[in-house]
Amino acid sequence: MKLGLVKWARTKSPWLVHFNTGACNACDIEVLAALTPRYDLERFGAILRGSPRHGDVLVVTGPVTRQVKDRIVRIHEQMPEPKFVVAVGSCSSSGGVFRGCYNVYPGLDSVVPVDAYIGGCPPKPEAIINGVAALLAKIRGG
Amino acid sequence: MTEAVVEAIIQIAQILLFPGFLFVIGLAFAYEWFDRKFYAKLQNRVGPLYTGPRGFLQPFADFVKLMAKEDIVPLAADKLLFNLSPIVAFALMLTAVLLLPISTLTGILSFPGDLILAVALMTFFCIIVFLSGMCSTNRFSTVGAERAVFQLLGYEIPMMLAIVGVALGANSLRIGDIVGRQAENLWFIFGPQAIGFAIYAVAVQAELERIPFDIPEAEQEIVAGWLTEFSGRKLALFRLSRDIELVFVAGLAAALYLGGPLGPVLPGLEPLLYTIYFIVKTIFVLIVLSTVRALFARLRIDQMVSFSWKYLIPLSVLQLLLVRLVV
Amino acid sequence: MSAPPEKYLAEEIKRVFGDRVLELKTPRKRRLFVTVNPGDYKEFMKYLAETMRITHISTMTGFDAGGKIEVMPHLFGLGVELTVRTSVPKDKPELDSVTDIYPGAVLYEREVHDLLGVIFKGHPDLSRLVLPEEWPEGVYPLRKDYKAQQPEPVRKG
Amino acid sequence: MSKFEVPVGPQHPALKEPESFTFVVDGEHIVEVRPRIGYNHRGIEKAAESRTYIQNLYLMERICGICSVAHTTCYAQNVEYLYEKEIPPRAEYIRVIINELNRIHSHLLWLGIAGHEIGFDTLFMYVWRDREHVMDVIEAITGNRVNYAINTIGGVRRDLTDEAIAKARKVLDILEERTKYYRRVAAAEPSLISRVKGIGILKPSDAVRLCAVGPTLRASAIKSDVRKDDPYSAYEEIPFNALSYDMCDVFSRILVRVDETLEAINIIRYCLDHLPNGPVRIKLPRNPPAGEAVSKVEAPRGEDIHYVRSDGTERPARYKVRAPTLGNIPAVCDMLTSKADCTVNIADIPIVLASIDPCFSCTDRAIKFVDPRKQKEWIWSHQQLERYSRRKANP
Repeated sequence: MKLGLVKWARTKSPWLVHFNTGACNACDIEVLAALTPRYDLERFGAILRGSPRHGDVLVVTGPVTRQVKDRIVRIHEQMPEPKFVVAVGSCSSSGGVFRGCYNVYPGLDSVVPVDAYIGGCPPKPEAIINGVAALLAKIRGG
Repeated sequence: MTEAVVEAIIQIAQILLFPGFLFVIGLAFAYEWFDRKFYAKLQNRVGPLYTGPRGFLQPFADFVKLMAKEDIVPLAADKLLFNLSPIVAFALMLTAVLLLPISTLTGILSFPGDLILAVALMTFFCIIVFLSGMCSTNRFSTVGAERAVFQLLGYEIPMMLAIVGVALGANSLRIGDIVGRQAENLWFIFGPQAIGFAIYAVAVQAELERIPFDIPEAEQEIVAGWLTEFSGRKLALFRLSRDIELVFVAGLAAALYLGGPLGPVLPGLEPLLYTIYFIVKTIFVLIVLSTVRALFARLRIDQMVSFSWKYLIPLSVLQLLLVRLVV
Repeated sequence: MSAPPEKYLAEEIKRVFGDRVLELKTPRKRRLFVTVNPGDYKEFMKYLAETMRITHISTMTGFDAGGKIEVMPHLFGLGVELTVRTSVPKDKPELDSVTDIYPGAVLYEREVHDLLGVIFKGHPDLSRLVLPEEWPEGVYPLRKDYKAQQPEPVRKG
Repeated sequence: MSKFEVPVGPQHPALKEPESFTFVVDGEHIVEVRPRIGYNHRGIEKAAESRTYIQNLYLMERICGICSVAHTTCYAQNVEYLYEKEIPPRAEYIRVIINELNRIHSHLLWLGIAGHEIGFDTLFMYVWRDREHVMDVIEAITGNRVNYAINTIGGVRRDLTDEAIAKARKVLDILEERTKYYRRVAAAEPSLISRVKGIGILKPSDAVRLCAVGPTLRASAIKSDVRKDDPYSAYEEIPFNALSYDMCDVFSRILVRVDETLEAINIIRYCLDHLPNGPVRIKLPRNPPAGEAVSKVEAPRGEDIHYVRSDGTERPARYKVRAPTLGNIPAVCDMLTSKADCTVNIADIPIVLASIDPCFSCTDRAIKFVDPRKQKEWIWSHQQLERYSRRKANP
């Protein structure tokens, strides 16, 4: 019963922390667009928080560059458990068009564990919302 | 003997359930929801929608989720203060709401001079903010804490002066008397005190750290300000204290300017009707506050303070003079 | 000026520098490519900035041309997009810095230094720029002999 | 009061991108700025050398997601210079239309972000709501919202359909009305003006000295616009004004961008009215002749310059990109440092940084900039700082 309530609360209140690991901005503007009136992620209780300490879901856009690697690991560490990571866009999922470049890791999952991938270059805001919804379903399921 | 026990039980129930803690906490969640919803509406959005009916349970869900999250204490922080400050803040605000007249014409706690305590509790809250920001020793927190105190210098005085105006008008420092006075005469908002109400509305915006005065937790400048390092339960308590403070501030405005829980009553139904009037009036105050929040850009700390000293304080002095002349 | 600006500028440069201009090309309108010796480079840039009042430096390109490294500042002024080219030997890639003439070139010279290893003499600060801190010394990714290599994953995906 | 460092970034709400600026502050005043760029360095220039000319189109599109079409236009143009071929006039016009739509989208996006940076979220929400209209038109014309993939070497991939033109005209009317409204808001809203007027001053002489570009330069009273100075595509035939304002502050940067949006609407209208008929692309051989070329485009953020060197093979020997933000970094550092006649507050950092419309993904195939002056006061080193903030109670 108690766990049921907590699980319910978790699925209803995903606070996002957005981190750009070297993206071309395309995914970032689409993540932001998902917050704006036409899409309005707040309907699902999702709000964007500045401090990693407050967040539940780390939304990562862009290929992970060498220089940013330590930062992303650190921000991931700073977030309190339970935490989830969403890789938005092809670059974040696999390195995308930059795979093989000397300064880019092959995907976010080679640095931190990832719970959900959202494909697309960039994914439309609808796809991002769908991805967040899929993550919530995953939390609810297990 | 038994009567005394029954009375004690009733009193405890009043404090714990209605119109005390439980009711106020519920109200706090509801008001946060209303505030978010109204703010979203002004921005052409929908706001929380799928958590309970029309997203009504959103603040509650946020609270439960935060309570169940990992609680991190930074190594550099002062442990005692860091752990204690959310609890103290929460306790302060719970005490404060006991002073509010909700279902009766006086608060659960009512004594001569309780208005002073009410204002003092708000100031204490700001001091807790300062301490908690300082003790987390994160630089964003430190800057946020500094700003909170700096801001206090700006809004505290005009707010006090506005409240003194009311006290002068009612010739009492007791919230119950002020409400009683408005039962006989017009509500204070009609008359020179309207200026006081406007000043109060601006000043509490700063007290609550909302746009345009959310300077101590300005997201774009200093991440989350003094709140940056708090997570899990502590963050939940701070957020809840903020929401209760919102209720308190709106309730105090209602009591001071809008006749508190007053309104046409049917005999026997007073507590219920009073509560309804209280809610209606506080929601009116809330609408004013939310509209201000949506309409302005954040001021800079020096602009805020100079705005306060240049306009708010002279205005509140003027208001005092007017009140004096009318009375 | 009746002549197109790039022709006019080319004439002026030829008049002042004569044989010291190794190559002069105007492939299309408003484009001018000038090649000078590294020894004349600084003087030439000074002439452009002070006599011709071409004050805008757009960027600086480095190019690994086998045994030599070409450094090409791109300037804009008088309605001409002017590219100056000079080459330094790869085993001793040193060139005078033009940051005192063009303060805007500070970043561009550092970029060329970081990615191609050209040392600009007189530059105020040639520390690491774009590459990460742990990047090995003496490896320059934009040189042709460098093969792009993906970093090793930190954890198994 | 002792001096004190405030790191901003790489993860910081004011920066949507991972860049790091270290500000040395004295109380609330900034005395020194030390940016560290390079978090976004992906090695695009090296990657470009190992891809064919057509493949590179995809790469160039993804230098920056906001001004994507500016980069591909610049790239395609550059390769066309190598072939020494002109593309059909209809293709030129379509490029101009897409570029200007992109400018509208980018400037509106920026206006929203600027509102957000000064805590004016309502403005952000309103502007972004209206921006969706532009996104719709772009999607109708190109099929994509953000990375349009419309340019190709030798022209454009898709022709304009009649429905798309009709839609564009309708949306332009809405946008014109809304943009004029925002212009009135920007000129009249006191809490907004108090945050932007007289903030982030960049004197014209400094702007020229530090080689600022684009709207940042134009807001410092210098009328410099690649579309005028070095006209490309069809810009030579299209009547429009290069704008400038002379207040040299953030306010003037806002006005330049809002007015440019209006100008862009007129340019698109002109293009739609005078759209030439004919094919939209020409076929070019696979390998361009050996040679070199420089191409410039006025991206929404300013002058974007590309250099290409071809050795006659199917891959470029060298491809160099310099995006506008890099050119503006020295200028923004200048704006952010307190000088004798004007001080800069911590609270102004976000809006001043935002006022150059930074796009670090473009910039960062490059750069870190450290102020050479050494600070004598007590300062934590970067490592200390990182170690310090990484410490947690439960390891």
